[in-house]
Amino acid sequence: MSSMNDKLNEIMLMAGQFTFSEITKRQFSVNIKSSGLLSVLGLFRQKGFTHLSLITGIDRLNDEKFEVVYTLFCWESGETILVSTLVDRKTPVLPTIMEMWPVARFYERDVHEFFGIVFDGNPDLKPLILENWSEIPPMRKDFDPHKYSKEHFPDRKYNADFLPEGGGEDE
Amino acid sequence: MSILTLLVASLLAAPILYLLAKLNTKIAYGAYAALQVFSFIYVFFTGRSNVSYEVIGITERLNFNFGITPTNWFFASIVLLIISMSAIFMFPLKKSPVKIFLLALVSAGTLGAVFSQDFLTLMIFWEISTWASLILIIQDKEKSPREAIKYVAIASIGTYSMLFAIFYMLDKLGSIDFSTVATRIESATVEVQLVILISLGVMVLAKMGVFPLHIWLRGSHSSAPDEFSPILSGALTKIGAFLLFTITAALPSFRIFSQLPVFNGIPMVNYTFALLGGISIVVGTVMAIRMEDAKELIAFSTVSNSGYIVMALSIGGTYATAGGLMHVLNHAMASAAMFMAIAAVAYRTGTTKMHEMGGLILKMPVTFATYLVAIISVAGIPPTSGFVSKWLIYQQLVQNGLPFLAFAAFFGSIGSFMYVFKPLAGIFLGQLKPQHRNLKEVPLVMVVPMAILTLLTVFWGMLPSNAIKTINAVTASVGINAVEVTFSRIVALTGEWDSILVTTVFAIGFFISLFIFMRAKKARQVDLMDNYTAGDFLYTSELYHFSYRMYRPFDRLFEKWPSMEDWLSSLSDKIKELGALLKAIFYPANPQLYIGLAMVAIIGTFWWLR
Amino acid sequence: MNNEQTAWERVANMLRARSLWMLYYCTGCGAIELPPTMTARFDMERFGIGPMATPRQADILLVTGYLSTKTLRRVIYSYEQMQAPKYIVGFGSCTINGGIYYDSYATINRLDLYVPVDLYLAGCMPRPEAIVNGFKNLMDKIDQGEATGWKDYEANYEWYRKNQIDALGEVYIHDEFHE
Amino acid sequence: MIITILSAIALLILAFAYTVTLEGIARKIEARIHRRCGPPFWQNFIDIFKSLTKHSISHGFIFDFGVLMALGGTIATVLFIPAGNLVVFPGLDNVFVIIYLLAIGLLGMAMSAVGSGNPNASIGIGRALTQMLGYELPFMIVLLGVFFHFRTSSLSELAVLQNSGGTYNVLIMPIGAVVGFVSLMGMLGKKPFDTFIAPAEIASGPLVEYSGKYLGLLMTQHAFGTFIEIGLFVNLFLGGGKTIWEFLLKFFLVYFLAVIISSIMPRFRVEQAVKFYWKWPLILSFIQVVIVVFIMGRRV
Repeated sequence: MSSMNDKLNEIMLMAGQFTFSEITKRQFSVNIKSSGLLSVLGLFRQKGFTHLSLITGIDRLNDEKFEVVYTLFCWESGETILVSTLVDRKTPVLPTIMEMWPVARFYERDVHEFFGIVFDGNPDLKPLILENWSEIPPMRKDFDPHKYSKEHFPDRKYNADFLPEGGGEDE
Repeated sequence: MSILTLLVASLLAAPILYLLAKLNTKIAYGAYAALQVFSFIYVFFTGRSNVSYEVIGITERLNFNFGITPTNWFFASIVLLIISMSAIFMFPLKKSPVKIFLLALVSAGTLGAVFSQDFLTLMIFWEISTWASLILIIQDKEKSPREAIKYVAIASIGTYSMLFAIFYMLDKLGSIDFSTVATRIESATVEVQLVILISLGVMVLAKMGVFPLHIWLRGSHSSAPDEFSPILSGALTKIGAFLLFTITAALPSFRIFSQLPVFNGIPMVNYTFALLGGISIVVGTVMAIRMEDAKELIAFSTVSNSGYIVMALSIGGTYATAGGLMHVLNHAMASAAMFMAIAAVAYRTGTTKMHEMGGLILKMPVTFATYLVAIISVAGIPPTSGFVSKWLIYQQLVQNGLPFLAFAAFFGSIGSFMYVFKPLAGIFLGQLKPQHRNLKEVPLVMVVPMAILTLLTVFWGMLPSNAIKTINAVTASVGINAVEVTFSRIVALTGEWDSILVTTVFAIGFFISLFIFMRAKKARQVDLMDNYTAGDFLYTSELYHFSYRMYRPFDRLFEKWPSMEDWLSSLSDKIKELGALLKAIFYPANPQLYIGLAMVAIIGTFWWLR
Repeated sequence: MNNEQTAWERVANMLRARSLWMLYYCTGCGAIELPPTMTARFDMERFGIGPMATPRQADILLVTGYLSTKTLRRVIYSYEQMQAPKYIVGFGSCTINGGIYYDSYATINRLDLYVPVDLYLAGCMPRPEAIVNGFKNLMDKIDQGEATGWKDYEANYEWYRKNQIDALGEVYIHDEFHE
Repeated sequence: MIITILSAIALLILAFAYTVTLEGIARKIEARIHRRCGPPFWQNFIDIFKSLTKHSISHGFIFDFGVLMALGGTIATVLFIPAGNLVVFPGLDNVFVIIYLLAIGLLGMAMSAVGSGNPNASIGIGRALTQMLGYELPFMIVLLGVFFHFRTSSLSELAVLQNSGGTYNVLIMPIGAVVGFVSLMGMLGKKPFDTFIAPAEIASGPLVEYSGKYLGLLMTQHAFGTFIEIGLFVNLFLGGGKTIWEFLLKFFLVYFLAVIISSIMPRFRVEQAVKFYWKWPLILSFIQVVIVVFIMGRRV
């Protein structure tokens, strides 16, 4: 724990203030500004967090922001850190971290596909998992999966009289 | 007209064809093919019955002896059949005046060698064809010169050994022609007999590519021009079989070595040769399974089949001798047909790497049929001639009770399924590559020789009695009992079989299954790419063609085996290092060391003389 | 139905009912119910039902669980690789009406719009008893010549294909992983 | 002539009916070992005839031709197997002929499977040929000893000689019989030597693209193949039979033994199988042949 604090303090000295919270004994999360993303991630990498486990996105529709979370892992101490940053929902552009972690190519591709966040510098932002997708990215909160499902995948019609007034959920 | 005329004509043909080819290659190649076909027909039809001898005197003691005996006629017919078929086959391929000159020399040399009646004539003509073929090998491909050097090295081992044997014979026995040597050698001492037989045997091993002198075959067969490989494998190695037959059967090796230790009825010397044949069967088979290039694969199959011939002829006895001679016949046809099929494929696709092709069966059906029948024959499956020879050889192995030789024979026989199937799967079956979609069958000139060899293979498979009778005449001329045959049956010590019956029964079985097949619902034809992919979609045929390293698990078993070629190259490196060391010691860079060396030498001398 | 069968067809149907080879397409959690059905407790083999490795050899396509758009493509492709007479068994409520993920953007809700389903096994998941019972029903249907899904598919191919295209865009996907 | 034809037909029907029944019984036995109930013993007939009624696909000429060649070669081979006193071609049933004629079937099947263009099939065929090199070698070497001892390689004569001599080969050459049985397991493609059809791994290997009648024909071919291989063993080592019933009984016993061994075995990798065959069976077969050739000598 103390070593973790030392590391964080060192990084804070270099990169300026950011909020930090402890989730469990070995899991921490930090929130940073998107402008300082590359330098902070680079510092974490220097401090031993050499393993990029995952990049995910969260749609903060009410705040008009996307949150992008980078999960880093340190093999020496077994500590995990979640580095999250907010990016504007209208112009969701973040720099790529492919230079630091080549594997990020695919994570960024995945986040781009499901949220529409553009990673500047990643040459490979083609669809990865979805096939023939033509709507807005499906993990955005303003995408209505129920409506989509109704349009594309017709459901069975039950003409049973035990259903409540107004029909079943899909009627 | 006689053999002599034919020989002189074909020797003279070489420069004439060269000049003719300078004017027009097509006419020259046509004339060459016509000459070869004519000599085959002439030899085949005139030499069958009459036995005759011809002599050209050079000096008092030195003559060129030629003759037509059943043995000569048998080998000459096989060799000339292969050469004449290849001569027709090569017509559409790349032509050049030098090649036709050398080809004419090769065939003249071969003709002289198979009709020779003494060892010197045999050797001279054999060397003519060897050296001509040596230059012919380096004509087409880039890596050839290196391979040709191997060929030279191994061939010269054989040649010097034979030259030594000839002089030794002249010295000790006073003669070098077959019949005189055969009578005089019996009264010579054991040492003389051993030296003669073994040094001639070395020549056989070198020229047939039998272990330990097999390493030249891979390179020279595969890097030779495509049209020449059938001759090299089908005809030239068979002269080695001719010499082997001469020294084991015509010189009565069994009688003269019977006072040496005898294993299961086989004298030690013969047993050693047979063992070398057995080793080369195993080595050839294992190496052939590992090859990725079709021509290299067939080259190693030649090693393996030469091993069969050496083994069979060395074991001797009624059945093995007949089986060995039969194997000479059908391996000549099968390996020539296989090389021709590969040459035809290479002519259309420009490659002999098996994994670069695939699915050519519908594009080149005749080539496929040729290859299929040839491999069935090599694998020794009944309705082809390959089974006959293997069956006869097995009979002798059983009769003498030779488990270790039998191990090699069975290994080669079953292993041949593996290696012959690889080109079949890689080249003709499987997925068609997009770049080969517009291929056509090779021209008729190439189809005809392949078809003839195929039909002959099937003919002698269905009626082996026809060939066995001829072979009986050959073996009778050297005093070996005949194999008992009727029209369709062959009878041996441990059993008999009926080739017509086997073929008929197979046909009946085929028609029964065809009947069931036709009665059931007609199948829907689908494309080769419509294949089970565990539900995935796939559009690239390359990914769906499995032939590269098809026998990888098997290869892994033999990865640690010592390789003869590696051993030789490391030996040559060691010799180079030794030379460098000696050079460093005796040719130092600065004069002080010379003085030091001289001092050491002087002190050493004084100490020694004190 | 029964009367329309010729004698030959009756024999053929009898044979088909007693030898069902299945290809189980393990799309979801339902496949976990198959091992107990096949092994000592319930022993499916006594009805002549056995697993097969490839769609070419199989008679039944067992769709065990959720179908996303991606897997539906593969199911259709595998189904078309099977040889008639062929039957589809929809396994679990997710193949019937989409199950608990009925409103997902990638889960199809009703299997029989895209391929002809001869038998549905309701449940989440159906227990082995239900599976065996369902198979017995399917065997009766085949025996009586009523399991004619494959004929429907051939006859109404356009309709099925239209549904498939509506849901999937295209069935035979071309993308960077398949070229 | 007419007798030959009639006995040929009888032998074919017998081989088909008996082996397919036994395969059904084998499934039953295996189920019992697993503590299951198992299918009825006629299940394999249903499977074969059902396959023949199904629709099928073809991948072109060689795909059809290879299947016909496989079944044709195997049917031809069955006619050379003496079943007790039902011998179709007395004296002509040379064992080498049988073994090489059986290879026609294998070659046809290999061509057809690879002709389908599926890599799983090619992998399976590669494994099958590799494994064949493993199991045939010890078997053939044991055969050499048998032929040497009896001075004949005719299968029916071997059976008659054993019966008239009073002892079976399994007693004269016990080591050879064990080797022969282990090789037989490989020939039958029973576990642990079934890498080449490994259903879960390479999707049943050579059979991956066969549907409908092709599969039916190949199942028939497999039944005939089983008859040939076990028939060879019974005639070589157990003296065939004086009557057909004796032959069938011995046949059943050998098959039963093979089935119960195979049902408790896992699967070898192919190179492990080859290594295994080239270790103990090969050494034992050499020991057996050396004993026969140098100690026992020929039969008087």
